[in-house]
Amino acid sequence: MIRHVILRALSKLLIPLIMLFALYVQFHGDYGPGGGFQAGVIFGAAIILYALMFGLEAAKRVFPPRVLEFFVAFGLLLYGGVGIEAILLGGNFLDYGHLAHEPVHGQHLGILLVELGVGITVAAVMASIFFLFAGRGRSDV
Amino acid sequence: MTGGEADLITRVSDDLPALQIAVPLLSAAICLLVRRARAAWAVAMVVAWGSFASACVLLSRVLQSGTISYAEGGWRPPWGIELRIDLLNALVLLVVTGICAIVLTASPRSLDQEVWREHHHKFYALYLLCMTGLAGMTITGDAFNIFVFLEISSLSSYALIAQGTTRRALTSSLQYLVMGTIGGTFLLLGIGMIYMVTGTLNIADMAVQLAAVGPNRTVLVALACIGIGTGIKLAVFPLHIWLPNAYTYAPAIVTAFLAATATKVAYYVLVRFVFSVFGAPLAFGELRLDAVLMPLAIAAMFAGSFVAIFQDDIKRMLAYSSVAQIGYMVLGLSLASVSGLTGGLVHLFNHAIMKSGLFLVMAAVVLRMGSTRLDAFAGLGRRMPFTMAAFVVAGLSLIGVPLTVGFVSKWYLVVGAIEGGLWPVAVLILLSSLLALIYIWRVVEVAYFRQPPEDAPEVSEAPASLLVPIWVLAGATVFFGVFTSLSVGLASAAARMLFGVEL
Amino acid sequence: MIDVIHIVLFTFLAVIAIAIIRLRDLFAAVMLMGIFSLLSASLFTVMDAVDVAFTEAAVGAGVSTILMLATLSLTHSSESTRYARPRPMALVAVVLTGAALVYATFDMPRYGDPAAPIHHHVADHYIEDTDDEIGVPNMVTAILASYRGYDTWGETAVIFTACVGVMMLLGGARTFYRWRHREEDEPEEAGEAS
Amino acid sequence: MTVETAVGLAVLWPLAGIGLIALFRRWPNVRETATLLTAGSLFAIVAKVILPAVMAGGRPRLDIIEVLPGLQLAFEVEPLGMLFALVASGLWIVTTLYSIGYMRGHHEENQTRFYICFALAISGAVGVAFAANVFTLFVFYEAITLSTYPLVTHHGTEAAKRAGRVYLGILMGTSVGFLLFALVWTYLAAGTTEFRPGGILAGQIDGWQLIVLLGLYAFGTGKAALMPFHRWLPAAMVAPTPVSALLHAVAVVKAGVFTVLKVLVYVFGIDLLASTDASRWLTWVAAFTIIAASIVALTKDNLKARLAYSTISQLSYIVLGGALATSAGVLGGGMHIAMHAVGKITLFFCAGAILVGAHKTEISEMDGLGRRMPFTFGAFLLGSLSVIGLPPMGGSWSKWYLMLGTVEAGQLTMMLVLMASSLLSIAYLMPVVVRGFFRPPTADGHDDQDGEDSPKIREAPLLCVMPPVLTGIGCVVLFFYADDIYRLLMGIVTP
Amino acid sequence: MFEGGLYPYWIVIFLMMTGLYVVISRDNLVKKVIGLNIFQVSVIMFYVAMGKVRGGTAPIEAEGFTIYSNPLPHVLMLTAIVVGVATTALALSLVVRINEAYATIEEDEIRELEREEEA
Repeated sequence: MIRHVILRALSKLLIPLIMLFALYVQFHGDYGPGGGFQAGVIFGAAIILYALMFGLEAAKRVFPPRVLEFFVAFGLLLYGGVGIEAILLGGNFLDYGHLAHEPVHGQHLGILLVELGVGITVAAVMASIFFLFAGRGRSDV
Repeated sequence: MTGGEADLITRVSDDLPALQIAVPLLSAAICLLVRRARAAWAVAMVVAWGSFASACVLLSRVLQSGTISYAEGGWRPPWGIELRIDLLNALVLLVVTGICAIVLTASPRSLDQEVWREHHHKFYALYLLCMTGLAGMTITGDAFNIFVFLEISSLSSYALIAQGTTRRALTSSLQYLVMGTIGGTFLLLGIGMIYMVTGTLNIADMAVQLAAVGPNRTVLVALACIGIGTGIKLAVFPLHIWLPNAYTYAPAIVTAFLAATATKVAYYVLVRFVFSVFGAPLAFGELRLDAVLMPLAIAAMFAGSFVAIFQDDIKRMLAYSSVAQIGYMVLGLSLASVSGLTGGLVHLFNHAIMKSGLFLVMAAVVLRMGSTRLDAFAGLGRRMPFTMAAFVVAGLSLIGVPLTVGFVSKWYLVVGAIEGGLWPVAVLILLSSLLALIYIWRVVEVAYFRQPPEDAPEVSEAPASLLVPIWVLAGATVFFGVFTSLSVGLASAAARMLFGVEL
Repeated sequence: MIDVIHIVLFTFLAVIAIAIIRLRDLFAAVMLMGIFSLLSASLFTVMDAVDVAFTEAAVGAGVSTILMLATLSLTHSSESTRYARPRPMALVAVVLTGAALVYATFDMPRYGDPAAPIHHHVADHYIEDTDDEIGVPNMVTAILASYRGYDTWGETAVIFTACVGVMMLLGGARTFYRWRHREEDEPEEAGEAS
Repeated sequence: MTVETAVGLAVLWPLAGIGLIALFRRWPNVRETATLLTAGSLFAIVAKVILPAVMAGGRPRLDIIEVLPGLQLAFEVEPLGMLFALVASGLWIVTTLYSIGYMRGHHEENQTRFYICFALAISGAVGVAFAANVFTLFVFYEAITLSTYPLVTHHGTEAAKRAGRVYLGILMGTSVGFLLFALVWTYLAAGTTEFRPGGILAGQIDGWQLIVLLGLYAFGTGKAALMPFHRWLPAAMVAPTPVSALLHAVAVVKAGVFTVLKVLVYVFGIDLLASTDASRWLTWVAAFTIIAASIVALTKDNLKARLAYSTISQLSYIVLGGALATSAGVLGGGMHIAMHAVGKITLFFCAGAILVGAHKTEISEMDGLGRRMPFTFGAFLLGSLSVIGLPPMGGSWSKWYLMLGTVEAGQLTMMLVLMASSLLSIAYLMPVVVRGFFRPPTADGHDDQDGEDSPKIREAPLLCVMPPVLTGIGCVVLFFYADDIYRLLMGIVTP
Repeated sequence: MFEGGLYPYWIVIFLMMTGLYVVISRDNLVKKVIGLNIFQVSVIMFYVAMGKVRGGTAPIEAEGFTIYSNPLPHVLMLTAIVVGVATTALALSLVVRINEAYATIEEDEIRELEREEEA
């Protein structure tokens, strides 16, 4: 792996691009195909690529499993939190119309947030699962 | 308290159906974050008992003011997803949350022994997810939503089962996963077909549209697909092969929980589709579902009990007994009458209580003896008197002795069979309970009349944290066998509702 | 034209599916599985399901393939031929199920039929009112996140569940085995954990 | 205390006794005193509070709870149940006395469990006696089965466990397979399962259904030991003798025949049976059981086994009495419950006393024992005479009424059966007495105890001998008090 | 000629059954998981196929289009894909663990080992 200098250099360039693309997919989902889930997968793929290129340990230093674990839960909490917030603001669960003064704005905001929640969880899950599989090979008895 | 706060509380309590699902699901994420075994347990306990309380409130509301409909996201059904709680699923919800809470209360000691402590918080997260999935399937009014929550509960139960102490837990879990996924996918396919001909996913709406479509080939196969899908999760006779392994090798706590809830909810889903979507006249009259299910149910009753008799591992024996008991529930459905369905539903309630009690006894025995093989029970009647007494009580209920819940179920099944003119079926129900007598009595005999081997280690009674839940459940088998107004009242009201019979 | 694309894609899919049955080399099977996903993604695009196609490509061809390859690298890369034998019963079961499903199709609306019930009732509402109610051009996103946002939350929970499950199964390998080993010392244990 | 409360109390009383027994498990003397006190006070409640009310024509009723719609847990005392409750609670006292002597004399283990299960069984018997409907009766019937199971398997040996399996298998099997079925059927046909004078089935079901339902009840009541469901009774002989006394005289078998009789009278109604002849076949089954069991009894050398088959035979007298469907038959059957109970318990007590005193179980080894154990064998003689049905023993009255019943029903064959059976019972019971008193002791010693056994043999401990003597005398006393029983039971046929 | 027919469903059913056959007939656990995947993807195809409207376009609002394919099945299938990958991940981690415990991923070899264990 170490010897693939070109590959590593290339991926150093590529990974930020992929992440950027993920963000685009994340936030452009309202207008074109894509959304939180796809963005999450792509972001996760970027992390996986990093791990493949620079080794699992390096990847774990950049994306510590504990942090990933937090984000796994955080995305779900964010999504549910939006739902609960809607209740507190007087709507039904996940009724984004109540999140802002105008229902359509509320819908926009709500969709943005929950898609973000999905994206975060999915990215963290994809990366975590890959780390777990990859880590299994080494520490295995 | 200010008016604003009071207002908030009423508003939030109107959202109870959503919170019933949302809070446990969020707490599962929190369990993952707290990382400490006992802290996660505490979170889970609060949530589980809270869910139970909320289920009680919902039930009382349904009893007072009829079906509750809750629009998730504020979108009116059929455009949005609806939570719809009526008598039928309020009962199931009560069972799921109640058993979940009780079993969870018993869990710490047993888990300390069977699951690596570093994993406990994840275990509780999955446990809550599993409950949420089951509760979500139960109260949702949307067909596709059933599938989503089915998968939450399934995936979490696969992972939970794999935590068993032997390596066979892994293979059992995978076997369940493969079958469960096939089942889930068939369910998806069936839902898709109905969706295709009705254009809606809302269960109540489906029923309306389907009545207009009438029976055709697509509908027939859709029913078959849903039957296979739920049948696998429910472990209906030929599709039951995952169940004995899964229940045997899973941690005892998991078995106690799943045995009492997972199959019950699958049964509920089947009942829901058959009655609320297809409707009894279509399902039984045109599509002859009863003719398919009845032989399978009877085969399950006998095959399950018969195989149970020859098991050396008592946990496995109880698992096979579950196969037989599921046969009773399916039989109740296939009798296609109010009494029969009442029997099936009441057995859902009753079997949940007694089986979780029995499996918790297994947890206690594993904790003290390290094994549930028949030999381990020698002399336990004297050495763990309270635990074994609970086993006897719940076992008698399984046999169907009067003044226990098992009798109540059997009563309605027999009444249903005779009312339907199916005399041989009535006889078979009674005969099969004799098989239960045999397999339960094997254990009783060993526990009370066989001396433990000379070199047997000293064992003491199970700890109170296990004993209390065990006796709550054992007591419930007697309590609900005498005071039947809750279980039978609800079940028969639900059955009448499903058959459209006015009181 | 569309028909031709359909036929070509479907033919490829069928060929790949059969090849997967027959292949003993698991690496090849996994790669074919990835191609199968990609081809389905193309098919989804042809069927106007761009979001589904995008996701299938990312998940089926991407994530699933990586996970399977990871699994193969941890286990064995080819299927044992020792027990290879035909399974006539499986074939019969599958053929019967398939026949039943084909039987069901005869009462289904024709493919692409705009008059099919599925395209009316609920769907009409989404197509017509999404813009007013939610103001998002991508109807799929609107339904996904708002009309059926509850489902999507459930979906997030599914992936969360799987993640916790995998963590429990594959996390903390060494310590885990040491802990299991403790069990083996006890006489009651059958010592089954390896 | 109102009579209604007393009815409930009578059922619960033994359970309170259990509390005491469990509490004092470490002090045997206190424990046994507690049992005796419970038994005595139970009898007092039954005889002093409830009996007068029933004799006065009252039918005290106590509703507990409606378990399922139309299915109540309730008690109602009528004459037949009254009699059974009297027998059960009265004999519990003597049996307890006897148990103390026997269990200690025999150094039995698990005595606390023994007394607890015994009390449970009595509670069940009283419940059966007072049951207001078939459902309640079924509940307590099963309670008796379950609580006597540990008594049968008391020794915990392989043989005991096997016997326990047969016991539980047949009793549970028949009750769940047939009796429960009959219960559901009755419920569906009549809309109730209440016991009512004149029956509840008249006009509800017709010809062949009536016969099948009757069959379900008759064979479903496995405790009545109608052939071919009699196997459990001899099997249960492995139990300690007081248990055999309980099984064969007090609680179990009497609960069985009581059930049959009660169902015949209060569910079917003798008028219905008489008018449809639905019970004709049952008289034949009973007759067959009477004769066949007597003949088997003749072949048994083991005393307890012989007594067991004698019981099977005698029980069918009661079933026959009911199946004749005449008032005299029912009276005779009811009366035979009491008469046979006292007679048979005497015999079992004696068998136990012989075992404790002389360690003999086989009749052929009992030569000359009567001279060493005069009280025991004397009591055995009294019991035998009562079972055979000779005056001045109580048993003669019940036979008399049964014979009247056959005449009323016009079934003279049955009269012949009864007479033949009396002869047979002479043949299987008298040899024991004859050997005991008139054969010389076997000093030649064909068994391994030879020379040593002579000094060992003496009367069993006082507590083992006194009860059979008491009940033996009771057989005589009952001859003179039969009129009271007759008056009590007249309430059944002339409500 | 094909649009308006039933053939896409038939092919989808064929694919579905191929997947199911792999699951039932193969002993290799990875193969089984692949089979499950094919099965699930085929069901997804079934849903997507029924959402197709002749002459429609992707359900993203744009000028000049009035006929859209039905978006609802697409939404449902996004969820189903997620469920599929979740199941796959869990199944594969089980396969890894099974391989560690039994040193094989062939079901019949595992069954043989289990039988030996019991004996």
